[in-house]
Amino acid sequence: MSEHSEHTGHVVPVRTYLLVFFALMAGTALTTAVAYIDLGRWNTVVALAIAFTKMCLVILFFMHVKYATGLTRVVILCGFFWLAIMITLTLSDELTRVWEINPSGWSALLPFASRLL
Amino acid sequence: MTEAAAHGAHPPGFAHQFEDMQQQREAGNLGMWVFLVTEILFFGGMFTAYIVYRLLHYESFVTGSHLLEVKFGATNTYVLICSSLTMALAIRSAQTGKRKGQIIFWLILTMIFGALFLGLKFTFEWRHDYIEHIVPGFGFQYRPEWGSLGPGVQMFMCFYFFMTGMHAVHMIVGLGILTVLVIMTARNKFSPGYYAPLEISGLYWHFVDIVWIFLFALLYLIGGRY
Amino acid sequence: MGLIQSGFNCMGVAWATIPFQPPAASSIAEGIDKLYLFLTGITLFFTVLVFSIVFYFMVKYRRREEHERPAETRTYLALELTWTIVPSLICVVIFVWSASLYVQNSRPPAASMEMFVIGKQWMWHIQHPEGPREINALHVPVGVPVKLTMTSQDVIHDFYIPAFRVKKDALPGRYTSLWFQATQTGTFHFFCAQYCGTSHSEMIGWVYVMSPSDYAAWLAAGEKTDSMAQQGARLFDHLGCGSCHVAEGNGRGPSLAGVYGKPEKLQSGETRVVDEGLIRQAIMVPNSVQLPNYAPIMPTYQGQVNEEQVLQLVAYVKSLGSQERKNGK
Amino acid sequence: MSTATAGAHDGPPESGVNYLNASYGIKSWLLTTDHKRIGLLYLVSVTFMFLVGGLAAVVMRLHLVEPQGALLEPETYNKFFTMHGIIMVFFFTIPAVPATLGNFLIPIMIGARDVAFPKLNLLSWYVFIVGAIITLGAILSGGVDTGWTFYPPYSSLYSQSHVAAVAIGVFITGFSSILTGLNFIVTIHKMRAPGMTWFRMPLFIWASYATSLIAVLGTPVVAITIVLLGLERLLHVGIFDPAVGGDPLLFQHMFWFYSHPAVYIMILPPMGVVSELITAFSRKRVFGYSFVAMSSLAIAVISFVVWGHHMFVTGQSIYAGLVFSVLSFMVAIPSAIKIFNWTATLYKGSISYEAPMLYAMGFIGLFTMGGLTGLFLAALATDVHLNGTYFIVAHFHYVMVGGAVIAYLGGIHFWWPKITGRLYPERWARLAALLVFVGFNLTFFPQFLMGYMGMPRRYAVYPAEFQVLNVLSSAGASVLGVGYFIPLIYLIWSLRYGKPAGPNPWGAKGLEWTIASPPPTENFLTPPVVEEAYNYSGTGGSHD
Ligand code: HEA
Ligand code: HEA
Ligand code: HEC
Ligand code: CUA
Ligand SMILES: [Cu+2]
Repeated sequence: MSEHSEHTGHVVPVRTYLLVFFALMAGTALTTAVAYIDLGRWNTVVALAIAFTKMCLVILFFMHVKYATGLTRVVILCGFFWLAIMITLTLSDELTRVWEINPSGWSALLPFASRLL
Repeated sequence: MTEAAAHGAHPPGFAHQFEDMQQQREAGNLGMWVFLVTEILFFGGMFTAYIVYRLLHYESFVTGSHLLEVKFGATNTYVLICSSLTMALAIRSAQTGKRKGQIIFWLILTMIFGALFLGLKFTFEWRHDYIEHIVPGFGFQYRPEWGSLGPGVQMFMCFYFFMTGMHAVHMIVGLGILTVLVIMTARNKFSPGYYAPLEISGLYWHFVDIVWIFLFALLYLIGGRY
Repeated sequence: MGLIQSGFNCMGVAWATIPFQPPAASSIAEGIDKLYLFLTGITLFFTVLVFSIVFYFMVKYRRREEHERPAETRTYLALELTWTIVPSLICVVIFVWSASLYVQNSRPPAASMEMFVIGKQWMWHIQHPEGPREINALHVPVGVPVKLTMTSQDVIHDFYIPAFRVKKDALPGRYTSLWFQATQTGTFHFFCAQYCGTSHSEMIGWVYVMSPSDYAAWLAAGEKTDSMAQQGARLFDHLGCGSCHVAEGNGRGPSLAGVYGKPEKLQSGETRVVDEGLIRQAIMVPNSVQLPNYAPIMPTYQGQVNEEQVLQLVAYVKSLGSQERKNGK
Repeated sequence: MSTATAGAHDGPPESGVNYLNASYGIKSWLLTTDHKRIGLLYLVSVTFMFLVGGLAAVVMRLHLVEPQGALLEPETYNKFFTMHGIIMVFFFTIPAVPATLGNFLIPIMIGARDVAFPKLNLLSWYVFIVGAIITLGAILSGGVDTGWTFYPPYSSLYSQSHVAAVAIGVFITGFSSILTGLNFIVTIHKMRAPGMTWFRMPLFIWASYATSLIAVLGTPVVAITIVLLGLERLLHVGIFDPAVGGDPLLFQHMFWFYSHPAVYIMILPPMGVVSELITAFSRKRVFGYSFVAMSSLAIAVISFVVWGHHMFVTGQSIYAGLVFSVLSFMVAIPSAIKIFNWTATLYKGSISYEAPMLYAMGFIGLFTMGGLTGLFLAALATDVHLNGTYFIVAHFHYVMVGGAVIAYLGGIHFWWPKITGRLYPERWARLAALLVFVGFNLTFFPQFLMGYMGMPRRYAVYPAEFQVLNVLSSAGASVLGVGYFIPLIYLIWSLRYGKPAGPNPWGAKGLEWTIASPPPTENFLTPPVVEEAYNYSGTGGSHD
């Protein structure tokens, strides 16, 4: 974070790398194991949550974003934000088409919402 | 011209348009991150299409997903995580001014893991898929038990091959970059003061790893395996 | 001199023949034209405003001598806010106006007469429920709301009747709909307005708006055909649908009597009303609308029936519905 | 005429060595990493593409003189408008301002020696050329007939033409755009001279920055979409084929996710050019500098959430339609802010009427019309009637030709003395500007009327009732063609015979006017330090 680190690059202790590494390995094992337990719609949620956590670990430590400038962080957030725009607005059409034939209201969206998970 | 000369001798790897090494390093780093953002949206296009169809053809996608072998996907995830660690260690060695042999060691290890990933994918997984007749365009066969889910299953397999294929292409490019890095290291290009190419390539490599983390979750694990 | 004279004459003729507005021949047209006029007004106002201010300043503040130094530009927040907020308000007005018109225009009245449109490269195929078919022509009675249910056999087309101000894409694999109520008799062009290949520009035809009695006469005069529902019934037999869908409801498939318009809970958990789209889906991709209490045994008829035949089957299933309702009362 | 004052008052004395004569030979151009030379490489390439695209337009307009079509078979006509659209959008307007003027000016304007990644910059040009050659090759060997929008399932299953080849060409060119955008973003962030703070940057830089954001965030999506389309076409995998569960509208979503923002890639840099022109020729800092700067960013961001307005009648849900409509109105506001601020800049200015200023004035008026007719289309109810008609053709030519092309011409004229060291003949330039303005309106205004009458676009033959308007439009196009042709001639003429320009023929502010024309290879002999932007009335280095 400090100005200094930007000059020469932050040196991350090997210990941290190893911890992150083991966390990632554990995450993979966990997510695989969970896939064999019936959690209903929560299976997808858990799988994505674990994937998201793993991603954060990689970005923060392996990619040194924990020690990077605000600019780098903004750039990354932009990427994900724009991806979110694309997904949400596309779905805003794809998920509401049935309403057209069937104008029964907002409740028509619910089954789709549950399937999202 | 005159500017760099005024700063004294060129440090290794210094390009004339910059004022100093720090500016150059920051520019390179920012450039790589911006590039990774384009990659996020590149893969993001596929993810968007995938999500849409997954919602429209949920049953088919679950059926399709169950045709994949989790053991292949999981093993490859482990392999890629290992390669990420070794890549990080390679950069760390350069940062802390270790002998070039050590840097090369970690780089080669990274390449081995990368090659292992591709090897497993091509020789085991895709071969298995081919034998099972689930490669669209290459002897794909509907199975009676799918019923009318067939087209959806084919669509899932399309996404599976397209997304993992795109990912594999990125891995191959990454292996090429690593080869160049090994050569550069061997020629003593890097020092604690200048290791930007290593650092930037590392970002790329880790990004490809992240993409796989999501592919694993989305392609292999949907709908549960119970 | 003579040349100039004839030049002017030409311009006069041109002016007289330049069309500015298409005929407004549907109940929808008037609303659209009003909004259009309003928007034209806004456009004219701002264009004239901007152009004249620019010209005025250009003349008034033209450079009079080479070394002129104008005063420093200042920022006036109030001005900035004005020209941010005023256009925003105008936009809100336009949006509310146009959106309400649009929502209104996209819901066909319940009592609409139904007709079916299939686009294919490169012709429009129109089918009346009573049986007659037409190609690149559409006969409708005046003063009656008409709902077109549309689909395409191949690529995307678009059914466009300028005089009615209506337009909608005809998509393969899906039903879209469009409605209008003609307000005057006459013939009007319709076009294909979505590029669809080589003869896209020849995929055009005429709407014949007739008085109701003329329309009835036209229907009667056509070659005697079965109604769509009757044709559908024949197909239903021919394809063996009846082997599972028996009227009493004890077959392998559900009874289709009275099913049209009913909300149905699907195995996937969602509830959908059985409409044209769902019936089509059941025939083409049965498992995508799997019902909970039935085995997934219904075969797909994709490839065995064309869009026209699907429409006939749909009409037949719908006709079962209406019978049922009548019986029920 | 202020152009007469061609003295070397500010700026360093001419050393005689500049980027043009620093080295000679084809190789010194094809292997150059100098951003100024790369800008010129682009200038030549996009001008060529413009001529090809313009030629197609001329043939189309000739063909449309008669309802039954005067020249071509329908199939050929379809290929012509497709090629016209693809070339004009992907190979002319998108690269035109950023890659020529942007490349030339961005480093100079921020006081840098070059862009951040000069080799990447050269690579972008080669990528562009490869894409262009593939596309032109495909066009020559039979062409493509899908329209520039490539909608499936027509493009994926039914078209008999070279869709895949053209798609590859466009895909490749996309990477040129991405790389250029990336380069500019890093350059603007990291290479500014001391004192060049964000709010001292010329407005052209702000516009280029916003444009680069769009290029970087949007282009990858169209790239992957085109790959999916190609895959579908080659392997029939069914991603957009409804017969096997695909959704053709998904393609439209993904296509417009890029292609709507792309229209702002086309208009933002010209808007930046106009900001520079207006300040220079009225000798005033732009009114509401920070509002104009921020509106560029606002446009860049909002442009990504409006794409569905191209799909109001395509079977998109009406709920999504409502959302996209309201967002489309939002994107009009920043444009309004710009228009009004430019107009206000003229107030109490010291205005002169050289050709670039005439173009800028034309831009303001025509863009206003083009933009406001965009509101007809953003309004759901009227779009139902106007979608797919010539009203849209008129709308986008007003913004793209009346806006982008005219501002581009203005910019070329304005910086021509800097780029070449020569003055162009002012009288001819004014005449050409006038011809372009008149010809343009004559060509495209009748198309608004035609569209409202109901004439669909992409029609090789049309009902006779539209003939009068079509003839008018074709007549206008010939005037427009002449208007474009004159600058082509006299600009080339001036390379040799034009008067030497001196560093600052317009008495304009900005770093580029402090150095020699043409600039030396490293741009600045002494590193610049910036104290204030657009310092027209204050102290410091007035030009006399
Ligand atoms: C440079 C290119 C460019 C630009 C800048 C724009 C700008 C805008 N465009 Fe346009 N557009 C295209 C290029 C462009 N467009 C193209 C190529 C197509 C067709 C593609 C195809 O199908 O082939 C198209 C199609 C198109 C459609 C789709 C129509 C359809 O297919 O049915 C719509 C719909 O909303 C639209 C809207 C707008 C709007 C609201 C703006 C706004 O940004 C305009 C904002 C500007 C102003 C509003 C003027 C200035 C303001 C004032 C003077 C103040 C007063 C203002 C108010 C009262 C608000 N455009
Ligand atoms: C910025 C982009 C741009 C530009 C500059 C233009 C410029 C012009 N356009 Fe274009 N146009 C589009 C973008 C553009 N267009 C797009 C995107 C489409 C939609 C395509 C689709 O539907 O898919 C379209 C469609 C389109 C149509 C509708 C076709 C149809 O739907 O059927 C028409 C019809 O009049 C037209 C006309 C013109 C004319 C007369 C010009 C004039 O301004 C051109 C004037 C130029 C010249 C006259 C060239 C001058 C030079 C010479 C004559 C010398 C040539 C010789 C040599 C090669 C040496 N255009
Ligand atoms: C082999 C038996 C079988 C045949 C033949 C068959 N169906 Fe079905 N059909 C079913 C079953 C079982 C269901 C309920 C489960 C489902 O939707 O798949 C069903 C459901 C339907 C539905 C949806 C009903 C609802 O309430 O949602 C329609 C409509 C339908 N069929 C029409 C047809 C038509 C038209 C044909 C002939 C072209 C046909 N079926 C042929 C077995 C059959
Ligand atoms: Cu059918 Cu155009
Ligand atoms: Cu748009």
